[in-house]
Amino acid sequence: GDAEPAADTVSLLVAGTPDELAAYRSLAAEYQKASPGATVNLIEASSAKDLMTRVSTSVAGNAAPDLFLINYRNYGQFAVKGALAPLTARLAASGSLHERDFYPQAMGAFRWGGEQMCLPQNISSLAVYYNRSLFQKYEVAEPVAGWHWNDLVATAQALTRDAGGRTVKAGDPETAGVPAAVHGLGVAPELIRLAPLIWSNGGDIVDDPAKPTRLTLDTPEARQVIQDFLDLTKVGVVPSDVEVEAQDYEARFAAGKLAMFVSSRRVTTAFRAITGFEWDVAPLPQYRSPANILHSDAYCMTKASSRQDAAWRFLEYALSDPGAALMARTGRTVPSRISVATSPAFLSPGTPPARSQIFLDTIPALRPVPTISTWPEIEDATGKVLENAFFHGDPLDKVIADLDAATRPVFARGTAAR
Amino acid sequence: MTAGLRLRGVSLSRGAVTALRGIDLAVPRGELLVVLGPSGAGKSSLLRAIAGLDPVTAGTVAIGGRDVTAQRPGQRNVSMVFQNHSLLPHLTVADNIAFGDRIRGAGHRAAAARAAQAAATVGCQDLLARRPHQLSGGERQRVALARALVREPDVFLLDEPLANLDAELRLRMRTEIRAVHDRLGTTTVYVTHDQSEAMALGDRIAVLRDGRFEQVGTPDEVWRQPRTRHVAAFVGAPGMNLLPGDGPLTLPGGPATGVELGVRPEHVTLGGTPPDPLGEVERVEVLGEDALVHLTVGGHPLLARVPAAARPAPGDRVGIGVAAEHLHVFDTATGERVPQPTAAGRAG
Amino acid sequence: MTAGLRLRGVSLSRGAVTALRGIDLAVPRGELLVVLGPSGAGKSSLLRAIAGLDPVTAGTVAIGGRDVTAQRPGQRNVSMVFQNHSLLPHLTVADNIAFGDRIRGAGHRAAAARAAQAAATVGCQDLLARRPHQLSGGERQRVALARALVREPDVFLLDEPLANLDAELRLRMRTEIRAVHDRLGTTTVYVTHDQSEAMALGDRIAVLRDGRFEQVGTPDEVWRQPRTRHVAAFVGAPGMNLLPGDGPLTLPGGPATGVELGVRPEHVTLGGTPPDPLGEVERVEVLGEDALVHLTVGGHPLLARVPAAARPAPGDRVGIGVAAEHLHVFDTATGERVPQPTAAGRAG
Amino acid sequence: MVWHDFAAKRRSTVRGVPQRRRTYGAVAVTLLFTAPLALLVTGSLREPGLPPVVAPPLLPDDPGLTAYQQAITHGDLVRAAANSMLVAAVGVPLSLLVASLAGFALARLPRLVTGTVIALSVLAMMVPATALLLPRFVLFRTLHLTDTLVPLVAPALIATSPLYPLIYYLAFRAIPADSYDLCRLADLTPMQTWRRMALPQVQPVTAGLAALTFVLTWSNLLDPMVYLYDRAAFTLPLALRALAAMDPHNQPVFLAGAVLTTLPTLLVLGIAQRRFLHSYAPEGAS
Amino acid sequence: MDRDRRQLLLMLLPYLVGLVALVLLPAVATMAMAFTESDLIATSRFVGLANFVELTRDPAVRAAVGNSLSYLAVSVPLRLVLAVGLALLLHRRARAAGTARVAVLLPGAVPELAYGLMWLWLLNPIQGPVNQLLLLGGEGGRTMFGTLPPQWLTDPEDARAGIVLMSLFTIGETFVIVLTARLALPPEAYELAELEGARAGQVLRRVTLPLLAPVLAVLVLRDTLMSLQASFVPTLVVTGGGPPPYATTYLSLVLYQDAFEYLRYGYAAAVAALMLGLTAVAVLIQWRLLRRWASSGAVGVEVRRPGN
Ligand SMILES: Nc1ncnc2c1ncn2[C@@H]1O[C@H](COP(=O)(O)OP(=O)(O)OP(=O)(O)O)[C@@H](O)[C@H]1O
Ligand SMILES: Nc1ncnc2c1ncn2[C@@H]1O[C@H](COP(=O)(O)OP(=O)(O)OP(=O)(O)O)[C@@H](O)[C@H]1O
Ligand SMILES: [Mg+2]
Ligand SMILES: [Mg+2]
Repeated sequence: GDAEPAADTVSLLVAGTPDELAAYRSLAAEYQKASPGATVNLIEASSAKDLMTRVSTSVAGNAAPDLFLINYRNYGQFAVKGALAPLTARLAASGSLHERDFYPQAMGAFRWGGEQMCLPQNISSLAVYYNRSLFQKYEVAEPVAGWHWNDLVATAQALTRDAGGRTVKAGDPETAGVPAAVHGLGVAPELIRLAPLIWSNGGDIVDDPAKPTRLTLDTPEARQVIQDFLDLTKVGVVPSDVEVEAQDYEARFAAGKLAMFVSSRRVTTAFRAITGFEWDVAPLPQYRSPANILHSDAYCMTKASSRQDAAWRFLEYALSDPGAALMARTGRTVPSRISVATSPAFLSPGTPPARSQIFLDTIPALRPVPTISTWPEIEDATGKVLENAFFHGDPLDKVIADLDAATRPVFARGTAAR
Repeated sequence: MTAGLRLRGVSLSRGAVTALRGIDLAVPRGELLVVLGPSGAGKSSLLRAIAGLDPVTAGTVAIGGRDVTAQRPGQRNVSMVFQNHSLLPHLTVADNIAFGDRIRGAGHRAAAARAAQAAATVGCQDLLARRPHQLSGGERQRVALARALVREPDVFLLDEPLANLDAELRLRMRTEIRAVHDRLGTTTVYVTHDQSEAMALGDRIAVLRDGRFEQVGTPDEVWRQPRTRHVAAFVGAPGMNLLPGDGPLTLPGGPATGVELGVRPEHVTLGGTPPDPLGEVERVEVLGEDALVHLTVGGHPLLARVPAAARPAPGDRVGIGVAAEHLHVFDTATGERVPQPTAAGRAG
Repeated sequence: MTAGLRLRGVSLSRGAVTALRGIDLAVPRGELLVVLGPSGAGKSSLLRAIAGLDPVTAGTVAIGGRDVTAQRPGQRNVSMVFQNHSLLPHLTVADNIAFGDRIRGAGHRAAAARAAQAAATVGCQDLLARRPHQLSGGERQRVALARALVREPDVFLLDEPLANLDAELRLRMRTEIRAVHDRLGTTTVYVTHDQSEAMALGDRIAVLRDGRFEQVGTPDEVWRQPRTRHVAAFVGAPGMNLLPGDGPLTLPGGPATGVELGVRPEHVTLGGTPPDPLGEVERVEVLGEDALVHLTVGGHPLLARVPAAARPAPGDRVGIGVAAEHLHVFDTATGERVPQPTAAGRAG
Repeated sequence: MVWHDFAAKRRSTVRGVPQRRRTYGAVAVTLLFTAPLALLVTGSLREPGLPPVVAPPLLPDDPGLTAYQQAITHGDLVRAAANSMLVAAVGVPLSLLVASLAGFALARLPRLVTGTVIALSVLAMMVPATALLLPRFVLFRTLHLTDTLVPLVAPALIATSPLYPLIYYLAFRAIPADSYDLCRLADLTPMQTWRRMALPQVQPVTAGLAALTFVLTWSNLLDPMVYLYDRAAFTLPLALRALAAMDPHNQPVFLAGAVLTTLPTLLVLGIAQRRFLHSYAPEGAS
Repeated sequence: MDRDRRQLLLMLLPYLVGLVALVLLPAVATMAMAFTESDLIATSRFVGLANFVELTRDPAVRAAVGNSLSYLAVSVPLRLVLAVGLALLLHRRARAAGTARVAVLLPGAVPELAYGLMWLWLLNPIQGPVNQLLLLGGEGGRTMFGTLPPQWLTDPEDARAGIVLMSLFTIGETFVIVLTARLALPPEAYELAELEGARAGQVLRRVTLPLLAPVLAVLVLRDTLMSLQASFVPTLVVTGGGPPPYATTYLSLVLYQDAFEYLRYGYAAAVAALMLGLTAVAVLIQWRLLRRWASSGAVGVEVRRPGN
């Protein structure tokens, strides 16, 4: 439609599963109830990729929505091109929203060139999901805060079992003989899984997080972490590539065939459907110091929007206590608003995971990935190299060299952040 | 190698339409049988049944003593010219003629040579490189004929193969077909509408009507002793005049009821005197040497074929004479011929 | 409404093939012109040029005094029967016949009624609901004819409309066409291979050969005074015998060189005595009342048509007689007729 | 066997052998092509919310239609189906019209025009669909047509696929020249010739292309993804895509949606295929 | 003639308008972008041939070109043979033929995402029905041929074979078009061949294929054009372009990722241009081959053109 909508109408582009979308719909409805005369035009994309397509084509087609929700790893491309309206001034002037209401780690991720570009809606991080029933069955101690990577490996070894319940070394069924019925650990060979471990070991993944030009995985700290990570296959606690393709980590965990699984808050909703066993979350293991990686989405306002005031009013509602609580109840995200994150809306006693608190405990140790416009490409490129190395056991030096070669031109092309 | 042909009780239906009704036919090996019959009589259906292109609904077909009813057309070793002179649209004239040879594994060279020769026989030697759509109607028909003639099958089936040719060419082709037939001694079934072709070419003539044979006999028999009034009226161009037995013409014994009298136009003489009945000339068509005179006699139409020089003029009233030995008698009810003692004398 | 037809210098080429070479033709309104000619002569092309289906490469076509060379076929108001009797495969017989009427906006009822009537004229009244592929060859041709006849055009163009019909039906249809023609007075161009059809039907006959007219004249003229040896040989079934002027037959004045002598088989009498030349009987074909006798005379083939009753047997040696007034003389070099004083006497 | 292709038609009903072989072949083909799809159906019969499986068992333990209920309510499939039907009802006939008109014109126009248009069509087929998304979006945006169903119907203007006018072109070209001559003699305009003579003769082609066009239109995902923002205008593929994003436990819901989405196509294909064989040649009649 | 010509052009017009407005002009616009650095958000910048230079260095593009060409070489002939075979099997009325015709079309009608999911199940290396079938009659985890079962999703060769296998099930379009073309062939031609005793193979080679040649030529052309794009959904949904790094990365996937995931529209346009160029070359080669084949008399491509 081209008819000019009323001044109090805002359009909001979001992506998500049907239940998430339903939550946004009720958020919009609540807002409309709370402020009569206002309307929210919800534009629903069905996935993050779908959302990217829509944002980019609509911005190019001069039909951008007023607000959209985006992950901080992707927002850089929009920020750098000046497609976003800075929110610093509005936040400062706002009567209901204050910077201190939000976790600074999340806020920081969306600061660009000194301006607050978007307001975070959630703040997630990595955790170890574990099959509590298995731990109990095999009498293995449950993970505790501050555990070391080596503890994780040992625990995984203790839980890798064949059909008869004997501990085995997992591996290629051709060579290993007895196939493992339960694997100790599932972790995707990705840069964003390695990054917190490297940070924890005192290293970094790029030369300059503010203006990265290359990966720095050749430092001793990083090398150790990568070596440990790649050794998982040799140790024999993770499923092989064939097994992963046959059944992915998530389904494997849900089927009770994976004792531990490293993932973000995202899988919680799905795991809540598990009835066959008990499960919980544990903190990410560490090397020297606690470290974790930030996962966060934020509401961004487009510069082209002609209804920025109305959009801001909606934001004020959406990030308020009632608004944020509404979204928190889906279980899928960790709210960025401190008051809601610490409320039962998020901690939800009585529903798994019992230890949701660990998502909050790790927040001080959160770090974002470097903000550079080509970050998605870097993730894809490193993913390919790491996956190959992980499953086929390439030597460490070759892996590090390959990673560097694959990412250098992408860094060069990217526009760095702040 | 050639073989006779034997049909026993062959019927052929297509949905509600029955094209053949219990056909019995024996064609001795080496015979050339001409099939005559009105349009829609089932002539093409007969050939298709023999070739196996349409399955018979009853009866059996045997070629050379071998029952082929259940065999595919390709196994029956017959060669056929279709009425609509079908050719393969994507092949040149040469390739069309050589098609069968090539199928049967002949070398490219040999097939081409034989095709060229066959094309020459039908006068299409200059058209070898053309495609069917670049041919005139007659040319197409000749190519179709050439295609059938290159083979040496057990049975030739030719469906009006000369219909679209001029008289001169038709005569030549007719002679050619006869020559091929005589040389190979191939049993042949030949459908035509051309009376003189039928007479000149056929060892025997079969007259088909409404899916049944009315008469099968030598050309002479069919001409002189038509077994039914239909055959009488059908054979000849134009066919026999048929008049009621108590009409203007009568048998020597006087008017007879329940019969029809037939007389060929060629046997009607004009200019007779009473007691010959008088006829009125309606129209006269001059056909070269002869003239066809359309008359009305006692309310009945009558055709006479007379020398053009001796033709009357329209409107003339002329006496009509027919020699009694030229009168044919048919039972009105059954249409069958009533045998006559060979009586002399004049009808009047 | 009808109109005459006038062609001036019409040529028609298709790629390398030239079908018509400078045709001049005037058909007065109401005339029925029969076109005869060997296969591939350009007869169909002539009709297509008149109808405007193929663009002429030179010359003009006028209908009713109006130059239509640049007009679409549809504007010329002609009705045509195609040689291969094309019908539209998706329409029933009734719809095929009514096709043109419906296009010209006739009501469904009216068109159907007219179609049924036209179908009855050609004896296809029972086939109205069938589709073309369910018809026999002759039936298809009759439907095509009916479709052309429902119209009342300025010019009828009929391309061998009766080729696939039996003699009886052909005679009936021929009469029907003539009747329609006479009733509407429509200028008609009629292509046929059938000599008797040409003779009986045509007001005039045009003999086409190799894209040119050899002779245009009344049937009688064409029969009795063929302008060239080609016409002589072509017209008649079979056509004229042609022998060298210094061969077995001679003119009354004695052997002549540089000329050919023509004599119709009908005019050859057998059983003459010396000085008539002797011929040897090769083959005899009996065609009903007449017989066709193939002879060799002095090394030349000769055909004679004699009463079947008086036919010789193969191998007989018989004397050959030809009346001098039946001898036609043609210049060997040009093929043109050499006019003769009407002399009496016998050739020998 | 597959190549068993001699004109055995009517005889085959007598002896039955080739016909029976054809039937065996047809059954084999049916199994080969539908057996994998059975997985989708059995998957959709599982109870949603249970842990995901590696592959659904051929017979779920406890088959039920819960997933279908959820698909319809979650995915708003009813409204989406109505939109899809609207698009198909307008788009498919329009597309066939454009294709057959163009194909007819190509068959009748001089070689030069025909050659040029065919070359352009081939060129158009070469362009990757994704490469056209953005310029088209800008175009429709400029015309204020985004968020309407117009952009979804618009591909009908290129006959949905430039292949289809070419197929019509070949079909019209194969009609005997005499049929065209008959129409010219009757002074039919090209339009009348197309409608009264040409189109009825290529009915199998129309049926086939109608089926193909319907499938393409019905399953068009790329266009709605770009042009539709308003949920009320979503078509089935778009609604289905939303269901696809649900977590693996709810796969049955997505599968149920997929099955529901496919059903109308099945119906259309069934109807269309009956028309395939309806040709006027003797072959088809038997 | 004039009236007819005018009306014919009018009949062509809607299609021409669509062709120009919806395909050709947008294509030109996209091609123009190939010379810019453009991300759809900010104004674009002219970079000359830089994108094309980068194309030559991009490992993904290099792998994709190879993959795409090998896919084309394998899948196009296989698909055509299969579609023609099925069309000839099913063109005649026979019991169950109608159902089979629908069945062949059905895979193309299933929503792509569901179809992809289905193949993920089918090709599952351990529990997948395909490998289960292959293991029937074999022993000790080997197939009946004594080989290890294909690792559809983790072995590069097997994964590419899997993509081709998937493509073989979506031949509905080709199938329908061949089917309708076969129905239009003159029955007389077959009667002629039958009378000559032609065997099935001869009928196919000497009658059916030559008569279908024009349609087949168009279909080969189309399949070639589409094959560079057709591999898109399977790769996106089933293999995700892997096994790593680029085993089933086809140009269409590179194009999509660059344009809509990385927002490098200008570069993606260059990829599109590369695809266009490649298809143009493929088409040209095919055209040559077809022409040679036709002129050597193997096929009659020349079909009667209605006179005008
Ligand atoms: N489409 C065509 N392309 C090339 N030559 C053709 C074409 N149609 C006909 N001809 C040639 O043109 C000449 C005249 O053809 P036309 O059809 O007029 O002959 P016709 O007198 O009707 O012969 P027939 O009695 O055999 O039908 C013939 O030599 C024929 O081979
Ligand atoms: N496919 C068909 N379906 C239904 N009836 C048909 C079919 N083909 C022919 N007929 C009918 O079968 C009868 C015999 O047809 P057939 O073709 O054998 O006749 P014909 O003797 O060859 O006639 P013609 O001399 O006209 O070619 C006719 O009445 C015809 O209408
Ligand atoms: Mg017949
Ligand atoms: Mg002709």
